[in-house]
Parts: sequence; C-alpha cells; structure tokens
Amino acid sequence: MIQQERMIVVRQSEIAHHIFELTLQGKIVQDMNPGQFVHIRVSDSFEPLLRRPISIANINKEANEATVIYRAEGRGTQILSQKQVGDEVDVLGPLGNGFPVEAAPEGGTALLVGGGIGVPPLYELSQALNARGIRTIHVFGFATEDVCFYEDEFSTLGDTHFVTVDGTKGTKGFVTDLLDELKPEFDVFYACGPLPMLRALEGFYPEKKGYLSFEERMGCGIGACFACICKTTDQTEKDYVKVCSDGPVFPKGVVEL
Amino acid sequence: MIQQERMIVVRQSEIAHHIFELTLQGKIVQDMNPGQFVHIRVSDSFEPLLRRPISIANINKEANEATVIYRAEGRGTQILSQKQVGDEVDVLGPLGNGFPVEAAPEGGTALLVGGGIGVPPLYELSQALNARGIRTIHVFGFATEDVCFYEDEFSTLGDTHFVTVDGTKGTKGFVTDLLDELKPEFDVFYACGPLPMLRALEGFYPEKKGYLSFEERMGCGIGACFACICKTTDQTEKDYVKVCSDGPVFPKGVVEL
Amino acid sequence: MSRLSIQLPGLDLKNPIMPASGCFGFGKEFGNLYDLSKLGAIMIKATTVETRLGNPTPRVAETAAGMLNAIGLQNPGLEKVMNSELPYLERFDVPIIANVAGTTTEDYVEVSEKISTAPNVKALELNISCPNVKHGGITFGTDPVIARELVEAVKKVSKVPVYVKLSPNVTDIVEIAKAVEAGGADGITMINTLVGMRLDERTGKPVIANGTGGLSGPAVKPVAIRMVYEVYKAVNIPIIGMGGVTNAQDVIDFMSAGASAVAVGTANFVDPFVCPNIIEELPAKLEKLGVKRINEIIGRSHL
Amino acid sequence: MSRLSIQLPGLDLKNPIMPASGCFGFGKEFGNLYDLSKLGAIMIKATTVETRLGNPTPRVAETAAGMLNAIGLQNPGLEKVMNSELPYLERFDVPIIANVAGTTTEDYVEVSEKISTAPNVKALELNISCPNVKHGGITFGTDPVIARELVEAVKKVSKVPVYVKLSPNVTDIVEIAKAVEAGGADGITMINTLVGMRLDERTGKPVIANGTGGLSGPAVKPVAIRMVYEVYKAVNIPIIGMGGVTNAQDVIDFMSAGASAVAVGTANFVDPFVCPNIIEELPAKLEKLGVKRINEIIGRSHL
Ligand SMILES: Cc1cc2nc3c(=O)[nH]c(=O)nc-3n(C[C@H](O)[C@H](O)[C@H](O)COP(=O)(O)OP(=O)(O)OC[C@H]3O[C@@H](n4cnc5c(N)ncnc54)[C@H](O)[C@@H]3O)c2cc1C
Ligand SMILES: Cc1cc2nc3c(=O)[nH]c(=O)nc-3n(C[C@H](O)[C@H](O)[C@H](O)COP(=O)(O)OP(=O)(O)OC[C@H]3O[C@@H](n4cnc5c(N)ncnc54)[C@H](O)[C@@H]3O)c2cc1C
Ligand SMILES: Cc1cc2nc3c(=O)[nH]c(=O)nc-3n(C[C@H](O)[C@H](O)[C@H](O)COP(=O)(O)O)c2cc1C
Ligand SMILES: Cc1cc2nc3c(=O)[nH]c(=O)nc-3n(C[C@H](O)[C@H](O)[C@H](O)COP(=O)(O)O)c2cc1C
Ligand code: FES
Ligand code: FES
Repeated sequence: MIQQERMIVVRQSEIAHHIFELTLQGKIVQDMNPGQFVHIRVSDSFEPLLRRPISIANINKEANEATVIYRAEGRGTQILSQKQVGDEVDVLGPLGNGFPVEAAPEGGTALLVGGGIGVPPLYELSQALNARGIRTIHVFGFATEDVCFYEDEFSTLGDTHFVTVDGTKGTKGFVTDLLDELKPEFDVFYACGPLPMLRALEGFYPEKKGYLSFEERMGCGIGACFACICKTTDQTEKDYVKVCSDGPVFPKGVVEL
Repeated sequence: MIQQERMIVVRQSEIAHHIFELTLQGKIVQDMNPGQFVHIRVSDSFEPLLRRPISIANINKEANEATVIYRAEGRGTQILSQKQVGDEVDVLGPLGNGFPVEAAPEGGTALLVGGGIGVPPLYELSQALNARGIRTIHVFGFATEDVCFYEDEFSTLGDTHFVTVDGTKGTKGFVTDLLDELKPEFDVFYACGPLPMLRALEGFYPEKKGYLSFEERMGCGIGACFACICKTTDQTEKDYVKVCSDGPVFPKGVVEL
Repeated sequence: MSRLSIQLPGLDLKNPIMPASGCFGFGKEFGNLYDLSKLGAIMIKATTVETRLGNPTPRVAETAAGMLNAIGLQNPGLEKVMNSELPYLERFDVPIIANVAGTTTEDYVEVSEKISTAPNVKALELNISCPNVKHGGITFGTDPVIARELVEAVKKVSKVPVYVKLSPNVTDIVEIAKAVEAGGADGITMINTLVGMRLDERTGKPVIANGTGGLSGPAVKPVAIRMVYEVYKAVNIPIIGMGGVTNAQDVIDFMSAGASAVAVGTANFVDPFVCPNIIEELPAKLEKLGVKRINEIIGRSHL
Repeated sequence: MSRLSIQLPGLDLKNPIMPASGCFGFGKEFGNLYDLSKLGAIMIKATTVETRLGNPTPRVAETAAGMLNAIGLQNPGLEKVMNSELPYLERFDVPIIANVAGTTTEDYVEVSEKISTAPNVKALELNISCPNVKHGGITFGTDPVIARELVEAVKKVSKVPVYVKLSPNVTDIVEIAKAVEAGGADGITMINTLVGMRLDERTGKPVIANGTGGLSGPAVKPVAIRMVYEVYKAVNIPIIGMGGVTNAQDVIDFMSAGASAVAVGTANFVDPFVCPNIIEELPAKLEKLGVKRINEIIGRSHL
C-alpha cells in the first residue's frame, strides 16, 4: 500500500562523482519490491515544491532499510544530498509496479541492461533474481569512469560488464555496442536507462521477453494528474499508460518509443 | 559601513517563551552601535524571500560577537531559531542610525522605556550609557510573565521595573501606568516598542529630550525602496523619513504618530 | 462537524474543502489513500465529449513555489467518465462537481446535459479558462459576451447548478464574473492557472512540450486572493476559491477574501493527504480566531 | 568585457544587467556598497512632475517566493530628481534609464521632455503599468490605443530613445506591445508587477495599507518569461526583460526567451550585491553553454 512516512537517514555517502547512496529507515520498506520507486519531498518549504521520483536500489526488510542511488544535479537532489544521519526525509511510496521477477524461468538467465542513473533499480532486481536461482548478466553503460558505481556489488551477483561513452572504463561506446560484441545468452532481459537506450533495445532481441523501466516528469506520482503518460503502441485497448502507476516498468512493445 | 557577511552562530537559546537569544560572530561587529539593526536572511532558498530586520541587543567587539533577541513567531524567525552553533547566517549590517548616547548629559540619568520585543536594543544602549557614567532607569512592559527576559541583566545596570498586561509579573497594566506611578527623575529618555506605546510616550514628558525607535515593514533595509517611510511632523524641510536609513531612532516629535 | 459545514447551490458541504479539478483525477488513486467521504466535495478532472489524449510530454515543470502544467484536458471522454469513473465515487458520501470542457458551445452543452444526470454530480464547473487547449476554451474565458452566452446555453440543459471557472489571464476579471452571473451562473470558481513558461537551462527551449503551461501552487496565491477579493465585491453568487492553498491558514485567507469554499490543487501532489489534514486543522484555527462557525469568516476582509 | 556588451537604442551597455526601477532608488544607497560603473545601466525610481508622497504604510508584504509592494510612485518630483539625484550618478560610467510616470499625457510629456535633457539619461522608460496608482497610469497600460497615443506624444519631445514598460495584468500583452511599437517606441521593458493581495492572518484584512500591491520576485518569473517569449515573436524592437531574476541562469533564460538585456528588481533587497555578482558569474555560464558573446543567445528559444 502507498504510504507517506518520515523516514530516517541511516547512511549517506557520495559513491561516485555527484552520485549519492542514501539509506533510509522506515516501515514502508516492508511493502517494497524491485523496480518500484519512492517520491521524495526534499524540503518542508515551497522551494523546491514537487517531490522527486527515485528508484529503490536495495531493500533490507529485516532492518527496515531501503537504499536509493541518485545523481545530485538539480536543486532538489542537491538538497537531498545534504541530509545528515538522523535527519527525517518525507517519502511517499512504494510507488508503481516493479520488475516481474517471476518472468525469468527457473534456472534460467536474465540480462540486466542499465544506463547511468538507470542502473540502481537493477541492483535490487539482480539480488531478487539470484535469490530465485536465476543467473544474471549485467551490462551497464555510463558516461565516464568517474560516475560509475557498484561494480563490486554487481560482480558478486553475476557477470558484470561496463561500457563508457569516452572509454575511460570498460569498452568505449554504448551498451548496444557492448551487447553486439558480447552476444550474451539469456532468457529474459530487464532494462532501465535513458530513452535512446531503451529505444535501441526495444527491437534488439525480437524473440526475447523484455521489460523496460521508463522515466517521465511527474506531478503526483500516484496516477492522478496525467503528467507522466506514454502512448501505447496498441491503441485499441488502452490509448496511454501512466509511468507512475501503470509503470515505471512495462513489457517491451507496450509503450510507443 | 554596511556590509554583507556570513556570520557564525556562537550561541542560541530560548530565554523566554518563543523568545530567542542568538549570538553571532563576524567582523561587521566592529562597526555596530547601540540602536542599530541587522537585516538577516534566514535561508538561502526563496522561501522566505525577504530579510528580517532585528535590533542589535549586545555588542562585544573584543570577541567579534553580537547578540540579537527575537521572538520566533512567523516563518522566518522560526527558521532562524533552528540554527545551530557553527551554522552560518547571512547578515547585512549594521543598518540605520542608533541611539545618540551623547544626548545624555554627563553624570545625568536616562530613562529607558521598552515594550516587548522592543526591549533588546535598550540593553546595549544601557551598557553604553553606564559606560559613560550615566545612571539608567529601566521601565519595561510585556504581555505576560513567560515572555519577560533579561531582568537580571538590566538590574545590574540600573533600577529595573517590569509591568505586564495581565499582571503576572511586576505591576499590572502598561508602561505608561507604571511611569505615572514611579514618576522617575531623569534627563533624557529612550524608548523602543509598539507604536501605541511610542504614541503614548510622545507627549508624556513634554519638557524632556527623548528618542524613539520605530518599526516598519521593510524591503531593502538600506534606504532604496521607500517601503519603510514615516511622515514627518514638520513637512517643510523633509516630507518623510525612512525608518531603515534615517532611523530607526528619531528624536521625539520628528515622526508623525 | 456542523461547525465546518457550508451550504451552496446544489452542494451540501460537510466542510469547505475540496480537491481542485485535474489534481485529483477521478478520485480512485486518492480513494486508496483515505476515505473520500471526509471531503466537502470533489472536483473531477475536466470531461469532454470525446476521449482526449492531451498534450505531448513533458507536461509539467517546477517553478519557484509553483509548477507549470500542460496536460491538455486528457480524459477518457463523457461516456467512459459516466460509466467507469463516476460510479466508483458513488460509494462515498461526497458530492461531485463535474468539470466540463470543450471546443464549441455544443460540446459544453452536450457534456453538461448528460453529466448533470449522474446521481452523484451535484454541480457543474464550466472550465472556460483552461490555458492549455489550443482551439477554443480560452476565448470563452476572456470575452464576457461569449462567456455569458455559453453559461446561458448550459443553464438551459443542466439538471444541477452551474459554476463557472474563471481565468486569471485577463485584464478585468470582474467584468467576466459579472457576465457569467448575468448569464445565470449559480456560482464562480476561481482561479484557473496563470499562463507561464519555463526554459531548459541548457537548450533555452521550453521545458514543457506544449511551450507554455499553467502556473499553479503557492506562487499564485496573492493573485488569486486579490481576484477573489475583487469578484466578491462585484457579484452576488458564491465563490469557490483556489490557487496555492496548502494549509488551513490559506483556507481562512480565501474565505476572508470572499470565498464560500476552497479547492486544493497542486498541494495534493506535494502531500496527498493535504485535504484531510486541512479539514482536521480547521477547527483549531477557528478556535484561535474566536469563530464559532466557519461561514462567519466569509468576506471578513471587506468588513 | 566585450563578451557581455550589448548595443541598444541609446544604450551602450557594458553588460546586460541593470537594476530595475523602484528597487534601486536613485542609486546612492547602492553606490555606498559597490562601484556603480560595474552595471550595464541603472533604471531609476519613477519620476513624476510633482513630489509624490506615495501610499500609506505598510507598503510591502512577503509572499511565497515573492513580495507585494505598493509604494505608490513616491519620488521627490522632477526638479529635485534632476537637481539632486541625477548629478550624483554622473560620477559613474553608467547610462541612466529614467522611469517616467504620471497621471495624464501632459505629465508624461513634461517629465520626458525635461529629464531626457539630463546628461547621463540615455533612455526613458515610460511606466504605463504601475498597478499602485489610483488615477491614471493603469489605463495607459491596458488600452492599446491610449498606450500608442502616449508613446507618440512622448516621442515628439524626448531627446533620447523611449522604452515602454508593459503591464502583465492584461489579457493580451502582445496587442499592447504592438501598439507601442506602432507608436514609435524604441524598445520594450517588461514585466511590471502582477496585482496581488495578502491578508493578515488574524484580522483577515489586507496587510498592505493600499489593499492590493504589485507581486514581484521569483514567483512571477514563469509569467514574465512567457510574456517576453510572446512579445519577442511579435515585435521588432528590443526587449529588456525582468521579473524574478536572481542569478545568472535567470539572465540566460530571459535572453533566450528574447530579451536583449535584463533588469533585476526584488533580488536587490535579498542580496544588495546581486547585480555585480551576476555580472561576475555570467562569463562562466556562457563558457558552459559554449557561447562566445552573450548576444548570441538572444531569442535562442525560438530557433
Ligand atoms: C520512476 C523514476 C525513477 C527514477 N529513479 C532515479 C534514480 O534511481 N536515481 C536518479 O538519480 N534519478 C532517478 N530518476 C530521475 C530523477 O527523478 C531526477 O533526476 C530528479 O527528479 C531531478 O531532480 P533535481 O532536483 O535534481 O532537478 P531539478 O532540475 O531541480 O528538477 C526540476 C523538476 O524536474 C523533474 N525532473 C528533472 N529531471 C527529471 C528526470 N530525469 N525524470 C523525471 N523528472 C525529472 C524533477 O522531478 C522536478 O520536478 C527517476 C525518475 C523517475 C521518473
Ligand atoms: C528596525 C527593526 C528592528 C526590529 N528589532 C527586533 C528585535 O530586536 N526583536 C524582534 O523580535 N523583532 C524585531 N523587529 C521585528 C521583526 O523584524 C519581525 O518580528 C520579523 O521580521 C517578523 O518575521 P517573521 O518571519 O517572524 O514573520 P512573518 O510573518 O513571516 O513576516 C512576514 C514579513 O513581514 C515582515 N514583518 C512582520 N512583522 C514585522 C514587524 N513587526 N516589523 C517589521 N517587519 C515585520 C517580515 O520582516 C517579513 O517581511 C524589528 C523590526 C524592525 C523594523
Ligand atoms: C496538473 C493540473 C491539471 C489541471 N487540470 C485542470 C482541469 O482539467 N480543469 C480545470 O478546470 N482546472 C485544472 N487545473 C487547475 C486547477 O484546478 C486549479 O485551478 C489551479 O491549479 C490553481 O490551484 P492550485 O494552485 O491549488 O493548484 C489543473 C491544475 C493542475 C496543476
Ligand atoms: C518595491 C518596488 C518598487 C517598484 N517601483 C517601480 C517604479 O517606480 N517604476 C516601475 O516601473 N516599476 C517599479 N517596480 C517594478 C520593478 O521595476 C519590476 O518591474 C518588478 O519588480 C519585476 O521585477 P523583479 O521580480 O525582479 O522585482 C517596483 C518593484 C518593487 C518591488
Ligand atoms: S505523475 Fe501524476 S499521473 Fe503520473
Ligand atoms: S526598507 Fe527600503 S527604504 Fe527602508
């Protein structure tokens, strides 16, 4: 169930250039699933006014702790990055529908493709898949080496490959270049990242099941304001979907890219 | 000279109900005089947007420290009251023209009349007068006992009398009631407090020199925006004065009350 | 509760608080968060004759103490609203105000005639002021003659009282208010959003795909209060005020200026529980003001 | 410095930054804080024929990310401005834009004719938009015909280029902009303040003695940007943009929308050093955008 909670900052650190890892404690952690997101109000003032949607990167139900990883770029995320251990953060969540872990066949292999700040939700997903005995292959693209993160964390879960636009880490280029080269064997793929990446992936593996996680500017985050809609390819049944409440994860082919 | 400085919070405590005493350290302390005020920006955000004018209650030039005493009531002063030791506060000052200490004759007596949150600037004034060998009598009015402050501090400087509207501390009534009763002997009076109090005092001692400190809603605080003007009684030379830059202290009779 | 109750044409309000149109969808999402029967009323999303897909995304952008939106009247269309959306709301003890939009007078008439027969629709709100629709809509809100004619046409067919939602993007809002009153409007709701724009810092192009968007949130409250104040002086029909309401004090302010009830828009995105929270805070606020019943403060600015 | 320089009718600007009228007095107070020669220009406080005492206090009130003011054109009058205020500013290497206000056309003509002869007054800014003056003023800004006639009358007597300051409180600002262009205006400055109101929480009465006041500050920036964007498309004379500018990014935004220079108002109260600070920040901003000279970004939103 969606709840609003003043969660407590348990840890916060900068794990890459302007990339922060923030762990929050609160009871809404119990309801979280991989691929869902939280809507964070970074300040009690009117400035900034709107909440910020951030994916859930790690869920620790025993400790009631959830971790998010975000880039502090604009005004809101910068304020968030200044929160200290013990501070309260106003969180609305968990929101949206996450990745269908059960879509991966037992004993099978899942390919996880991430781009930049789209990588975080794949960490909880990878853990959930591994917990079900599914092998995971991670192929992640970043702009430059200094914004890469979680190499060790992902490596303990499965094969992990990095590609950077400028070649400062891993191979040089985009994830699709690396996928062309690696030709991984897998049963289902999951992806989160910038739209051009999702667009490139959409038709990349025509015969495979795939799930894409989308981003869109949001108002409410709960499906009420129609800010975050995407057109569907199949305009007969439903003309559009809402990223916040129908998504952010959709089976490939659902959203018009 | 007026300067802008990020002063450092040295101490802050609640000394009466919602009344805070805040000590700030910075080099602009060197330029401060009794009766002047500072214009404080309580937050780097746009909310609240405007600075808050607060009188200087104590000046410690050796330590580069100045103290202000304020009531945390509205949004801005509430944010100010949450500042911790070590935090920075954006201060513009010192502003305005303070109390003319030299208006009290050597060896003479000064009557200091204050109302509520108008009392703070009289503390630095009283010290400055005492330092010049002038005897001070303090007559202060407050709403209730729980918002009274600095009784000990003033008592060490001179005779100190409190009056409260509800009679919970000192006599019951207004400062003018108490003055009627006390019939203090003095050479010059200085007053700061709500307009009705100043108005009552204006004609109270027709034969004495007196100085009144005014409050008005401010924009710039430096004389540029014409927000804080008061009409003058003598409309020939100057039609109006600005509380922020011509005042906040004016000889009695200057401002139309 | 009668301390907070308000009687308006067609509307028996438990309290003067209602979510504003477009900020609450058709209620379902918030119905999962709290009991909608707590609300004074609900203003549902604008309904048009046909399904509308609205504008391309991005549709929202943040501004200082406010936000821009250009949703573009996206809605499933009259039939689906009546068959799939309104029935859900019947389970709650709350009157619905149906926000009606369109491109032509005929559009407004058709939607009004039909939607006013829905059992829980107790009033209409004619959206003659949406700044995000390219054809029509906006002219209805800026021309007093056209506005009056539209109201007259709708009044002929509506089974429930008709409120008209005014645009703040006009030189003289009082003129429009008087025109819709003359046309037979039972009440006025105001204000809709101010037309604004935000540019992308890097490219310099508008952030919102539509170019301009409607500004809402705390930033616009002073403009809204001023307009409610002016219109209250000029008309004899009740006003439902809105624009930047986020807490109980804002409600007091709008009612002081002359509103008989208050709608909450953008604040629902900041805090989805804002409406029930305000309702809970109101009695204490009234206590502090020494006011017995909330209707006593309506228009007190003018005393 | 030529990276930031801008050429406008009558104005040779070192940089496109100038304090907005009414937010900088006649410069003296800020002249004590920094060297005014750093500024692109200075827009001085509105000047009228006779001394004006302005409105009763309180004259300002804070709002969410903004403020209201109702100063009421207080100024010492034409003669004193020319004899006591303008000469002080001559010691600085900075062009002055004289903000001209009045109640009748004759007032505007008289002030314009005389003040345009002052050696450092390089342009006039006709304030046809001040919302805080009861008689006249406001009508000039909302009626295109009257606005045009006023500009024509002033153009006949002014020795320097004439800019016209537009009011945002209109249904169609483009119409007014075109009218003043047709009347011979050399440039447009925009926007003046939006009419707003704040109520006292306890009494419910307006905080500002005048009742309404003009809203300025970051809250209005989206409205200002939208209007500059629209007017830029419609006229061929330069625009000096303003409304909520607080930093170098805001300057980039206004110029992207179509402004050739930018004025800073309310922000001077928040940070008296804001103008020189922005001027210092601008080159780095341009660097980041890969722009050589600042005039390259004028109107880039429209490309
Ligand atoms: C479902 C979802 C999950 C996300 N998960 C993550 C994550 O795990 N880590 C991460 O770093 N980022 C994530 N993002 C992007 C993140 O929401 C934006 O980077 C953030 O909102 C920008 O806020 P700001 O204060 O830095 O920028 P500002 O420029 O101050 O933002 C202004 C406004 O634009 C919105 N906005 C700006 N960029 C984006 C964007 N890319 N997507 C949506 N809204 C945006 C903001 O929410 C705000 O309303 C996610 C976005 C969505 C929709
Ligand atoms: C020269 C001068 C000296 C002052 N010295 C002191 C002092 O030593 N201690 C103290 O507690 N107070 C003092 N005040 C009053 C103090 O400035 C206000 O209480 C304070 O600004 C209120 O801010 P807020 O955030 O609590 O209220 P809000 O309601 O958030 O204020 C909203 C706006 O109104 C203005 N405002 C509200 N009340 C006043 C007021 N009484 N005077 C001027 N502006 C006001 C604020 O500055 C702000 O711009 C002084 C005022 C002046 C003009
Ligand atoms: C996302 C969004 C969508 C809106 N959609 C509508 C709408 O469909 N019909 C309408 O009359 N007003 C619509 N509005 C305007 C609001 O109902 C309200 O008039 C305005 O937002 C001012 O109130 P606020 O500041 O509390 O948001 C919308 C506002 C927002 C923010
Ligand atoms: C206190 C104050 C006084 C003003 N006085 C004038 C004036 O005399 N003439 C004028 O044309 N504009 C006046 N303005 C409007 C500003 O010049 C400017 O157009 C407006 O404030 C928007 O800019 P900002 O948001 O940067 O303040 C005044 C604004 C303020 C805040
Ligand atoms: S953000 Fe409001 S519907 Fe998705
Ligand atoms: S506050 Fe601006 S002149 Fe005094």
